[in-house]
Amino acid sequence: MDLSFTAEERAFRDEMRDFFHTAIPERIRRKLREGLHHSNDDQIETQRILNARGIAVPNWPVAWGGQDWSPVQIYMWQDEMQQACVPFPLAFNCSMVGPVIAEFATEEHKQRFLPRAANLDDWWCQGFSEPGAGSDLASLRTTAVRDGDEWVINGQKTWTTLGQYADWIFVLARTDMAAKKQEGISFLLVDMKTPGITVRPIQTIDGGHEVNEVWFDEVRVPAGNLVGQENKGWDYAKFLLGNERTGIARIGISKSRIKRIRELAAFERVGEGRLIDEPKFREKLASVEIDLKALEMTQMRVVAQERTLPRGKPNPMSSVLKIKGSELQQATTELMMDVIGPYVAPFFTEEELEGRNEPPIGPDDAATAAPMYFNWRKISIYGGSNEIQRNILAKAVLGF
Amino acid sequence: MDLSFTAEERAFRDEMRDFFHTAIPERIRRKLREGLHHSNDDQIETQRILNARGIAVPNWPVAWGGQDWSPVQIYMWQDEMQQACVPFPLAFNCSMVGPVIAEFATEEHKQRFLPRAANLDDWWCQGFSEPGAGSDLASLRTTAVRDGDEWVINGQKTWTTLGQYADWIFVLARTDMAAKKQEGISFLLVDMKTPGITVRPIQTIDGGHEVNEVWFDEVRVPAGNLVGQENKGWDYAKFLLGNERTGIARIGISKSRIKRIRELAAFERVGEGRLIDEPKFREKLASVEIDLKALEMTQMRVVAQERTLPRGKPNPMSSVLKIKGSELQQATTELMMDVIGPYVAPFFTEEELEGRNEPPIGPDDAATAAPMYFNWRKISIYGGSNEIQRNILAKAVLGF
Amino acid sequence: MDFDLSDDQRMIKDSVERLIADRYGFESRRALMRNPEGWSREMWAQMAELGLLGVAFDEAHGGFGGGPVETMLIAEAFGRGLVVEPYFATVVLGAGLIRRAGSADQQAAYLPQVASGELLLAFAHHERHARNDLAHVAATATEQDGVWTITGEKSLVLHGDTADKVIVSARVAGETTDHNGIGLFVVDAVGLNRRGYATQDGQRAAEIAFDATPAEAVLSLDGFPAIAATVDAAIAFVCAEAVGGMAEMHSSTVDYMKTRKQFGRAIGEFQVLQHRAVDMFVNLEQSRSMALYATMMAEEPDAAERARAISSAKVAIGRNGRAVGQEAIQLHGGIAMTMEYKVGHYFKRMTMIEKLFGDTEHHLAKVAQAGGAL
Amino acid sequence: MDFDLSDDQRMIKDSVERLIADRYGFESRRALMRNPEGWSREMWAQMAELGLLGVAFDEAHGGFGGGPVETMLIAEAFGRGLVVEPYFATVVLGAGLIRRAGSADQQAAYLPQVASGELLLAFAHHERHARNDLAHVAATATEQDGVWTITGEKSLVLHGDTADKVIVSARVAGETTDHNGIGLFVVDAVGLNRRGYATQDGQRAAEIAFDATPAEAVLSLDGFPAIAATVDAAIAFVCAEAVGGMAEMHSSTVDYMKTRKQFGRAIGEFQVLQHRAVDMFVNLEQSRSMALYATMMAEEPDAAERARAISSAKVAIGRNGRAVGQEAIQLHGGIAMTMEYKVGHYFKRMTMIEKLFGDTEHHLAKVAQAGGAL
Repeated sequence: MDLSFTAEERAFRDEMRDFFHTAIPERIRRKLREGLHHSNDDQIETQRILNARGIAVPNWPVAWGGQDWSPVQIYMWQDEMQQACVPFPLAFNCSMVGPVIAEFATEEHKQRFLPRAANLDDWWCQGFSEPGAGSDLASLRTTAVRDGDEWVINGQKTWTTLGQYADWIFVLARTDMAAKKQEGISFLLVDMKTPGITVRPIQTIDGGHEVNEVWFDEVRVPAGNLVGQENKGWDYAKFLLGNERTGIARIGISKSRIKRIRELAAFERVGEGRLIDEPKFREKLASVEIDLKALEMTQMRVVAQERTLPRGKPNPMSSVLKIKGSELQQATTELMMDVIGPYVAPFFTEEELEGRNEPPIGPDDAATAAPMYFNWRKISIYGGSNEIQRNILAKAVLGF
Repeated sequence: MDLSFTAEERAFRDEMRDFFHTAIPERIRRKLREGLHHSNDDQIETQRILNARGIAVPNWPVAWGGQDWSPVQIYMWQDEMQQACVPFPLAFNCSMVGPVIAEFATEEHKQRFLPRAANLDDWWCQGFSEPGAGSDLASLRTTAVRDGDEWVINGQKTWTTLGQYADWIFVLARTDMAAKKQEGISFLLVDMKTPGITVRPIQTIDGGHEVNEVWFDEVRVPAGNLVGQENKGWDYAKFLLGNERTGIARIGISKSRIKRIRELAAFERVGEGRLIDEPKFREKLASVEIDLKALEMTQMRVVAQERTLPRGKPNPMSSVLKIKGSELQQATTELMMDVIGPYVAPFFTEEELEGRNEPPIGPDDAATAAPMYFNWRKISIYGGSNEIQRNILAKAVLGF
Repeated sequence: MDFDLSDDQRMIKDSVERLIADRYGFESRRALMRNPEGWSREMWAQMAELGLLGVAFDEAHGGFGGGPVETMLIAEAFGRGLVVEPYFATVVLGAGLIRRAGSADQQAAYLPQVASGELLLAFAHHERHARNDLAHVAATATEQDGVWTITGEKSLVLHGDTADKVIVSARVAGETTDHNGIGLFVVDAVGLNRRGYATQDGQRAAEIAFDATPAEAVLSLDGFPAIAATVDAAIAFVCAEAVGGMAEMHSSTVDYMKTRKQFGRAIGEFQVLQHRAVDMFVNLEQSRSMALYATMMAEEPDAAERARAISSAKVAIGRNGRAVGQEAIQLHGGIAMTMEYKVGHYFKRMTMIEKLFGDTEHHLAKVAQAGGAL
Repeated sequence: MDFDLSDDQRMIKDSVERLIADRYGFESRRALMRNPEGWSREMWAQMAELGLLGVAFDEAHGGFGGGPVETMLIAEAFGRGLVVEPYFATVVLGAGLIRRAGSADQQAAYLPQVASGELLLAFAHHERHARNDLAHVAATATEQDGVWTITGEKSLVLHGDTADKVIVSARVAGETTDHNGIGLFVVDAVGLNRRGYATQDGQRAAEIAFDATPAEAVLSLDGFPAIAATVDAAIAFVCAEAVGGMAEMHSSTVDYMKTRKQFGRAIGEFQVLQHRAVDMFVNLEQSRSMALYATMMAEEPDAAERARAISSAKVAIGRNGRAVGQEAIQLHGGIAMTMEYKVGHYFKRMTMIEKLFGDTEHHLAKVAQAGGAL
């Protein structure tokens, strides 16, 4: 048992850190640091820089641009990227559809889609959730019916993140209506320009537009857009969801939020002193940091188990990372609210913030504190709510 | 709406307070104040003083020694008694078997049992819970079989509080084996001297002996010891449990604990200052006090509803009082642990404490802090665990 | 101790609840907010007509002669409706200051206009670095030839963008954080340098700069006690408002749990969610109790006792409100994250109430310093 | 970063776990505790024989040459067994001080005797009003003719009643709370004025009064750094011990939930109880992580970094341990309140660990003052 990093691992970490700080424009990283959304152009620019360096999709097979990294290296790459406030390579491309295509699709699909996905030449979005199928994803009702050389898709998807920018969507649709719930689902790739697709924005309580409803009305896609086998889509979806085993805690993001909180609290005056010097505030902050340190160690333990687990098989310990990771991300938003104090109140749209010619009201980041607090409530809901994570642990670990 | 007490109510409160402080020996009240158990002699002495004044059983019918008090007066009587650290009239006599006898038993039973119960001439204990029937009380398996003029009781009861001192026990026993769960249960009065009864002590984790197992082996009791009707015992048990609607929060006890915590924290040195002056400690204390103040107001609202509710019918709001009241009582034990600090460690038996000729170790009340913390974990378990209380609220108030 | 309403109180309650039920549904509210000022003058007139604006004023001032209980009933209903009209700014703060600090003549001059809905007020008090210190006033007022002029910058002035007159705190003596030496002035809003904006919860506020701006009236040259009393009453108001919002969040959650199906059954059948809805209920009831307590103590003459009680209530409401709001979102799931669904709006309002006039930590420290809550 | 055990470490782990499994069942432990000293000399000899007492000592001192990981493995197993023998007092504290503060000769004199089980030690350091201040030493040591004598009262001396020799901190210079000027002395226990007693968790302790008591050796005249380092290592030890106890509480709870029936089914079928058992698991895993972190940092040469990490671990263990213990009791119900059932005993040990060498609040304040945990 050796609980410190090797010299090689530390060197790798330094290399990643340097690269992220020097190669990714400060203009982009500043936005994330201050709690603003980055634009889709920022996303594309960043991912192409990473891809040029060969580190946009390290978890893919080497043949398709991946890296033969150890789990520790993957973790360091991710953590340093988050700490440096670098927009993460688009998850729908890199963590979701890419690995599924690489694992299950035809060679033709791979050649056609993988390089473009890695370089964000195609922007993918996810067509999984439906209004009636949230935590209970397998109850989805969107259908795809074979008609000659085409699939005809009808139904409605929701919570489609950044669907407004997407070129392609990967869709779970029911292709065997008679089969049991999880059976009879297929995994289809759909060009967003196909007639019959309507994207309707959903405005979230922070005022932003991140998610959408996507309607399919007699949408015809070529039969060849089916991934893998017909009616095996649920297996691919499980593979997709099971792949994200360690990054789910987003510890680097919480760390960068805490760093920002400390910076701002050093400028905030309380009576004669500074907020950062108030014992009570410091202890609240330290409490969150201690939990985060524990979670980081927990994550390292999960990372260390990675070697022993097959790809795509979920590790129930990921549920621990998801539960605590989401709680801590949310805790950082509450700490930021404490820092900003009464100045959380003024509301401005992102457009107003970015183009503003009037001075901001209150301390730096005041305008993003409440929207982030509101928006990040989603973290304990999406990707398998924390209640679902507890169900998983109850069954898989405790044996109930 | 008038949210203050009337002059009459305030005068009544003062009268109670004066009486409790002057009529009940300081020797007895000191024990409760310092977290010690009072003896059975203390219990008897106190209850007889209260009974002589006519205030041992105010919630009984006036004909049997009760008082025609308003719910507010009952509340004040209880709260002031608790704040004055006066041992409460034995619950098994006064809140449990007494009201059941007064409501459901024969005139002969009333004359025979009620005056002696009020004066603690008979010490009663409760034979409800069984090893397999805790939260699910109705699944009890103790049987009473009619044999001529007698009932023959077989079975085992547990958690029988203070059963070692008891003269009588009231027992729920199954008298119709064929009936459904809640039906076929009868309510019997049993002299503890009857042959076949064995009392076995249960030592609790605080080191004390408060509860017992009581074994019934062919215990024969006169047929006339049945209360009310055969097979109606479950109704009487529900009446008994439903009667305790407002006192369950034990706010006066939490108040007296907090008062003691403040006293001791004023003597405890931290660096150059006193613990009571540490902002963090003060805020922890204030947090509990604020919750307690809220609960006191909640209790007043429940008290105000009392007029409109029939006797013996449970008010689901009592479950709110039980949940928060138990949490706050437990919170006071943790605060006391904070005050005592490392001196919670030394362990002494009650006998050693009472008869000790060596000086105590550490601050006052050091020896009782941890035992009380341990012992009071029971408060969220007994009398319907907090989980059961949540089930009640989910069904009765939220309509699930 | 009597929790029943008098006939008059029941009348007010019925009247305001009917207004909210009829006119303040989710879609109606959206429509009201689409007015250029962010709220509805027509609704304001209706509130005046129902007597809500003057409910706490003397009858001589066009009021109803009510007290904290009447105000609480309105606040709770407004909390259920998420009312956006400037009641809090005009009636609770503005008129509250005039009632507490103004002379009989001043009260007679201003209050009837408030009651009738003609006069909108705002309280320009907070400054950038005041944080939670109510006595932090750096803006100054100076007198020349019997005219007071004010210089300084006020921030987060609730409904300051549409107020006809602004009550401004400004220092006439002492250091920035002294309790003594704070004057209270009435300034006509015409020509004021105001920058209005929306707030996270759909209310409005403004930054206001005063530059040798003349006051039209002096309410007090030692205004801190009136400010403290008014702010305490204002906290009691938002506590009751929060209870209204929490009650809505709770009932919405329970209703949703009974209808939303996942895994083949209503999610309300899952025991773990039931217990969490129960915990929300317990928090709601504890909050309701503390809002009543705040109401009971809102006009307590002993300022220290009053402040201690009000701070206790603010802590309880802040904590419970946060817990209830977060659970309401979580138990609903994604739907509650959308602007199209009502729960998120209550959550945002609760969040802003927690930060208003001192957050939970601030008030907890106050209670602790004052020797506790009991 | 490698969480796998070496072969030697696995051997130690197997050996101590077998000892606990074979000899430290619930009833066996009761029997051991019935010895007049409250623990078993026979068990102690067996621990010596297995090499557990010298696991961290150099081979030259009869040890195994192990480090913090080896010690952690023993601590966790001892936590599972609720071991009552004076390992912590003798090996972790007593020998820890000798290793850190003693000369090579002193180490050679004492450590082999500890490793062989012949010598029992205790650390007489805490004083009545020290509370959590490790530098609070009012007892004094003075030298005359080359002999140091000690005067003062030491309190809560773990296993001080049976120790053969006591390591005493006493002031040789400075004020009561100065970090400098604290001497560390070895005192033979024969003739010492000791008042022994049991502790809540079935361990033993003593109050010891020194009255011009001569020391047999001087370990250091500037002992604070060695005290701080030893106490940090001791905290790492009890963190691992706590993890062992929490793991037992958790598995007992889950097992009980699978067998205990109420309302016609195993209580483990109730989803709300399942989720709470899951939360216990999450707390346990977070604690395990922090015990590993404490182990990793226990011999960090930078004292400030070490202290910050150790305090972080103590906070995490204290909070999670309390939560796990309280839930273990609650989910079991009444049975866990009895001395005849094992869970309550773990709960009591967890509670005492939380108060040992500074409680959660104290260590949280330390972390906060040191600039945070990251």
